[in-house]
Amino acid sequence: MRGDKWRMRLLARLALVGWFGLALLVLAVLARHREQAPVAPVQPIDFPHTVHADRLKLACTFCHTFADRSSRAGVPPLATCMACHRSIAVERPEVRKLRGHVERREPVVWQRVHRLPDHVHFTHKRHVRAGVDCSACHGAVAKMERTKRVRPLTMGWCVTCHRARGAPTDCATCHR
Amino acid sequence: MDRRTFLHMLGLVTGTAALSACSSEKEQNRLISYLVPPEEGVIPGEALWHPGTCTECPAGCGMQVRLRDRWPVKAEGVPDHPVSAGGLCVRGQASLWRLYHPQRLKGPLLREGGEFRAISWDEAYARILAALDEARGTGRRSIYLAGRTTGSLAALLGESCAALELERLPEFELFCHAALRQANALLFGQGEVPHYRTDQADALFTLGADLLETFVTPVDFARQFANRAGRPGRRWWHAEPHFSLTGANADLRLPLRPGSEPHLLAWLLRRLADGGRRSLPAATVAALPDVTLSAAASATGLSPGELEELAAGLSRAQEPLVLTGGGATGGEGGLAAAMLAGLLQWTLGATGKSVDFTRTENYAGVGSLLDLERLAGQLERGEAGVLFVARANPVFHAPVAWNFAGRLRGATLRVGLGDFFDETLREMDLVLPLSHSLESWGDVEPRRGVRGLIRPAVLPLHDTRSEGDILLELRRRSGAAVPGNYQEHLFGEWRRRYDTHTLRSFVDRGFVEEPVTAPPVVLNARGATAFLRGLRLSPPSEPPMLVVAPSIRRFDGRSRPLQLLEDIPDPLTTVSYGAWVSISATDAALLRLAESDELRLSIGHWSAVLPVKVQPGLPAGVCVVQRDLLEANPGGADPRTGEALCHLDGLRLEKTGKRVDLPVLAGSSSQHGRGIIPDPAHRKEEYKRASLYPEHTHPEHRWAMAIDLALCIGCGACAAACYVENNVPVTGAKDHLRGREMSWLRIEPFYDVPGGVEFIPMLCQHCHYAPCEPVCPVYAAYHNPEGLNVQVYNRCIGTRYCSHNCPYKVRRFNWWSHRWEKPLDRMRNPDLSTRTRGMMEKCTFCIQRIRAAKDKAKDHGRPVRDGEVVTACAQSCPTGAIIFGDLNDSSSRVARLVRSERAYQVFAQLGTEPSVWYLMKKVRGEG
Amino acid sequence: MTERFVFESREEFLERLRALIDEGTDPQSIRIRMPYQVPEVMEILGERPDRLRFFALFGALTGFGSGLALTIYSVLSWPLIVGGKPIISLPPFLLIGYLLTILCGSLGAFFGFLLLARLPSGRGLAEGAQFPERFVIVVGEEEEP
Amino acid sequence: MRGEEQNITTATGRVEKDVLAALGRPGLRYLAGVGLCALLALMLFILWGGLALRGLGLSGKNHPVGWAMLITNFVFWVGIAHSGTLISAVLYLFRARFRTSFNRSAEAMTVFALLVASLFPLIHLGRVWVFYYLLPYPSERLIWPNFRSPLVWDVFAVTTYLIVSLVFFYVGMIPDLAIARRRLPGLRGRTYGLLSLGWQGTVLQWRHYGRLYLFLAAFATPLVASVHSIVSWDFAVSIVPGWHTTIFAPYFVAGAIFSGTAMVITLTIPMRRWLRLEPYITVDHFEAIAKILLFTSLIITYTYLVEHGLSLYGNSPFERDQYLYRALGDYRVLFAIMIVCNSLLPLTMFVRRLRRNLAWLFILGILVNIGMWLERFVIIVASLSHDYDPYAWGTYNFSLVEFGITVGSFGLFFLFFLLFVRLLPVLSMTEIKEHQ
Repeated sequence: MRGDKWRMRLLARLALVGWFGLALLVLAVLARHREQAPVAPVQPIDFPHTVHADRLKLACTFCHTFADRSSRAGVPPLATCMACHRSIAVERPEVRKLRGHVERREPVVWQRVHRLPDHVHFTHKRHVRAGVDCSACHGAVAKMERTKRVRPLTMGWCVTCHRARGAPTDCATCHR
Repeated sequence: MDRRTFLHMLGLVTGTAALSACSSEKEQNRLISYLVPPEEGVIPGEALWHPGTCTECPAGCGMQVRLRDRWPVKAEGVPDHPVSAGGLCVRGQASLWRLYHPQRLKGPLLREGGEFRAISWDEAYARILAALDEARGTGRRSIYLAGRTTGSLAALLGESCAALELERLPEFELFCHAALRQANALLFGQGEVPHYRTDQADALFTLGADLLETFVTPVDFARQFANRAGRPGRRWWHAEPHFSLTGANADLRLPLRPGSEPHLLAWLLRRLADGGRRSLPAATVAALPDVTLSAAASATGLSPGELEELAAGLSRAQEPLVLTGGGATGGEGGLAAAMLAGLLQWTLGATGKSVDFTRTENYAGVGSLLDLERLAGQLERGEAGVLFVARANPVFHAPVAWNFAGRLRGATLRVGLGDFFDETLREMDLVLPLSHSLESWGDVEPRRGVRGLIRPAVLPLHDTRSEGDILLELRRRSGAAVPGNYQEHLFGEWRRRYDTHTLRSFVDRGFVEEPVTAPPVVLNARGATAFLRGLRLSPPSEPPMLVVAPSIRRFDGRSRPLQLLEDIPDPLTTVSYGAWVSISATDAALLRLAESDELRLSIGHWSAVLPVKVQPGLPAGVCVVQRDLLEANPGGADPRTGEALCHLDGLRLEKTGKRVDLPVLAGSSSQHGRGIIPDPAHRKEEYKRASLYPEHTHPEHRWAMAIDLALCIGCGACAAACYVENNVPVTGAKDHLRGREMSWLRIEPFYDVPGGVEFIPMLCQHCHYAPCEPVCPVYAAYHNPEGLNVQVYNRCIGTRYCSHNCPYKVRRFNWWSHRWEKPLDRMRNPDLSTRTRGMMEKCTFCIQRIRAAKDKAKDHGRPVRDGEVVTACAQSCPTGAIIFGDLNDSSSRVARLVRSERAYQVFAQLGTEPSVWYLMKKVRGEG
Repeated sequence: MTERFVFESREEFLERLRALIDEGTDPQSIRIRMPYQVPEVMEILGERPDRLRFFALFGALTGFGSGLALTIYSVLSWPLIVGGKPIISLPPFLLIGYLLTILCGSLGAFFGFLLLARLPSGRGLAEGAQFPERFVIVVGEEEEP
Repeated sequence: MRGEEQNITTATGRVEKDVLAALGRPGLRYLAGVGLCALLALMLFILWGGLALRGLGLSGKNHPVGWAMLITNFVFWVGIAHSGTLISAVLYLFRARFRTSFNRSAEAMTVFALLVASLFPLIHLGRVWVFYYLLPYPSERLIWPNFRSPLVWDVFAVTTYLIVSLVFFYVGMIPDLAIARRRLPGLRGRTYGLLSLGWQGTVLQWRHYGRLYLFLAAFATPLVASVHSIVSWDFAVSIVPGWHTTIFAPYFVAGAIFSGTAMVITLTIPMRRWLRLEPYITVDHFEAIAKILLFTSLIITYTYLVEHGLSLYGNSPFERDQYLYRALGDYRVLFAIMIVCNSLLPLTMFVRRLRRNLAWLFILGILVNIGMWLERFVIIVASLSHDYDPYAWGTYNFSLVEFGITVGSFGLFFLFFLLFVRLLPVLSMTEIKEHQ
């Protein structure tokens, strides 16, 4: 009898601890889930930066035309792709997919790899014009088969670089 | 506590945390590619400006919209526009709400058994054409009634009505200025509303015309006001029965009894006719009603001294101008007032100069209530077939006694064209939704020789058409050969009118000025004399009376759907949401009414129950209701001019004993001697700051603002601009009643001057020694290197301490996560962060605009120029009262104004050293 | 051999203790348990001055120093102007230092006490060991409780 | 040996028996009380959840008045905490005998009041889920809290106070826990044994214990003055008229001791009766504590006079209007109740018969706490309602959510206290023995 009571109490206690633990676990998972969107998402078209940027040595702004003109680098319009792929490598399966989109007049919905929260106002233009290399934030994209995020893109990371380069660390530079 | 409770409790806490972790903004993990590159000049993520014309009221001010990622996010005035000169009023600022309003009509609707159902355009056209045929067959006449229409559409409407065999009624406007037009036709053969140049007059006497609120072109008059304000020796008298914003801004407001305007003018004319520039024929003078000074004084309720001073002021002046309109001509005796004012203008030499008949305001097609009465008769007699009502709300404006809504049933098919359900559209059988002016092509000619462009900035949000397209389509379907769509029609029209260069400028600037020839303006003395001979001055109204005033926020009621205009309080009463009646303090005491007590107003069979707001400075016996707040027009029409009666006798007042919650935003109507707007005569000496610590420096920029109180008319355009620019949430009546309005910029009226009011715009003062900053535990509020007091939203944890420590109380806490009903969310300016519940927010001096200007300057490798950064409030201000700039640049406008003798800071004695300097109306010793 | 005395009253207990010391019993061999604090015992046994004060002092100084260091480091690491106050605003920082002085001083004293009083005590927690209701004097060899 | 320790015929034995009698089986009424308090506490957390999920719009706060009932509760509960430390630490240093009757419950009250109080700054945060921005830790964001803000001082002050009070409470209890271990059978005895850390009452232990107690008392004593001073600086450091005054620190400390003393009276009178502790907590003791009440009440009255007098004498229209508004404006009824409860009724303590009338003392204790709660409310809300810019003036109406949270906080506090009464010795047995 006594032993049973003991066991019951132990169970109750374990349940309590377990419940707490579970809550913490859920929180931790949520926190991680929230902060980290997939680092290397699968894209609708398997675009290899290795071929374009590394082998063909195309400049980043060849396709991301607005990087030095706008806050956004800009996803290249499909017409840019088709400029070359009308005649080059037309039979590759991924290029066929691309042509399919163009023929159906249906935009490609890429998965975002580098995303900043809404309260951060980042501008590509100022960074590019200040001579920050694209790879400083995007990593060696040219060597990536599938684009992935290699930098943390957290505030501390941004600030560390800003401090090192003597860039402004006024909060209002990014938050407004 | 038992274990279960304990677990339950914890579940709540952890659960809360988990849920809040998910409630962040939607993941934006998708990037959608363009198919083809955007057109040249369009850079994704950068702003683009589209010039055009505001269509919120008939004034036709220039308005450009800023596009961000294809969506218009902000409206601004077009610089150098002949009508508005860069300003935009509160309604213009709010006009984007009309575009994005969730309750806009989204497709054609057909009434079936009391309910509306959506139909296709094809069906709508087919039904109209069938009904037209049927009407033709039965000998009924089909009628087209439109709101004021100018420019190409007016021409097209004429053509189309002829082609479709429709009777085109004179256009309907409540503020039709019919008395003025009739008087001018009688006197000078010009049935027009002249273009008044009040800035040219050194002595200005306005009678009833609410220049700064709704009178013809309020933004233009506000700019003229600003032009006058700078010059010495100018004086402005304004006489009106109630207390309007215009009266509040005049140098001297003369409260006169309504209906006594002809008495006053007749006396003035007699008094001034001799010394005038142009003498009137003796016969005309002789025909003038014999009004002596004492008779005028007793009729108007003004003292003889005041009248003499007015007359002396006008006769002394180089360029005197007497201007009447609005309430003074809207009533029995309105025509007499307009006639006498016209004669005064003539004899004082204003006609042809400050009363300009060359570039007249274009009211050519506008009729009056009399036309509506005629229509009502036609409907009653069963003569009407199909009735079209476009962009007008006759049911709302026709006198209740006419039972216009009921008579509408006399038409065989009622077709309404509009963008929102209003009193009229609800009575229609077929409702055709019109595109917004930012979704369609068009042009307007608000003033002769000024053509404003209407140009689509965005594809139609809903299944709507422009009126031109509807007319052309009806003609096409009835078998006529018509040229393509309205856009092509317009382009053809424009190409015919303008050369390529003009066309280019038309599209780039949004307006074009065409040469106009001056018509001969000659006094028809015989006509005038005849009129005067037949004139019998009726006795003025007896109190208590009701004054139905136009509203600066909602014009004649057409801007009612725009909720932003409800969030911005009425400038004089600071009531935001809901309807009220303004009464004088004397009447309130007499009737034992406290604010928010309900009062029943009745005149004849009409009655309305409204909560009371005590309006300081209002004469006893006068109750004021804004036209848009009444459910129907209680008065009638002046049988001679057809203007709606603006002041109504025989008012009975009755206290109901109930109370209504009325959101009055001002905590007090007095500044309690706190020197927020200092009395120049008693202004204390400068406050010197003493500190143990060195002052912080801002070597690069130190942004500052100067606000000229002599120019501020309290119109609220700055507040509206701020709302739209900064995504300030519109909260609704419930939160306003609890004191939770979110406006970053507000206009405070203080009634400390006897009989008058002073306005002061209050916004974050960006104090050099900001009390809000050190109390923030997490550095969410701090001072940035450019002298701005920055609030970092995502760092804020919501202690609200900063708000308490702000002596100006300009910080706003997000009590909720404010929702933007679709598609209003399109209007959000993406240059700013979204604020969610629990964050403090406040004026940023439009930091996004500062950034944009610095970015541009950096691109060109030069410093930011003075005037390059314009905050939204400064941009919108019709009088240019707000000046923004860099204090470090000693030659900047703001730096010069800060050094001015008139400059002061609010609560300087607290040592906060605001970066906002106000300029007093008068300098010490003057006045 | 072990002698064991139990007393109801404080006076009897003190009398006996004085007698024991006067007899020349080695104070090291006397083990006493008391139901409440009797300051006279310390005088009779002639104990050395207490070392707890050093723990308290050390804790307090650490607290003060770390409070100042933390605040000054934090403002220097990212200097932000608030309300026009100097970056190193000593008055508020001293306040933080003061609070940490008390916090660390108290905790230092508490942990010092645990260390010095040998708590938690394994022997004390053992079965049978008790906090007595009366005064107990045990002279001689260690006895198993 | 065992026999001698089970003997309860001795005087000291009776103390132990009487005090530990409370740890017996709980009665139905007690359980009902616990249940009720637990429900109220649950309500607090549910309503808090509502505030966090929907937004603080659920409270009655608005734009001039951003702090109201919740912060009133914070100040009130921190104030309640104060007399605990006063009685246990300051009176210890002054060697006031009557302290023994109250110190344990006063210390418990301190800890519980602080636990309840520390909830309120969190509840009132707009974004409680990022409350950790307040804590000084090396974060990824490389940014620290602003140590110049009184709210960060609060974080430090309340945390310090809570930890020091807990240590003090616990240390004082160690010997009593050892007694409970000896007297209670089975698991409960073993638990108390563990909690007592194996205390045996050796000379070594007692010697260090005495020193420690003295040190803790010495450390806690300045806290009595400083914690509520810092809380008062939340207000005094600001520039709000009615808050911005140098008298606030002593004023708040006196008020805290005043309300705390009243709370001690309110709590111990029924506790003494239910637990039959009349022999240990005597009417003389109550009389002594009633004198503290009277003394602090006089200080409070004095500060009221000074506050209002200075504002009228001074040349600041803001201050003058504020104090006139406080006394005659929208909150005048609350102000009048506050004056009656805090300044007038405690004057009855000049009468010896009333000082010794426990029923009156109990009622007075409650009334004083109502008065002190209202004092904080009036200071906070009236000052915010009526500050510099008359346009921005506004009044505050509490919402049911805030009211529920306030009631819930009392539930939580009494829940703690009820559990304490049944689970821990409510009187310091060793000290009673020492003084017998």
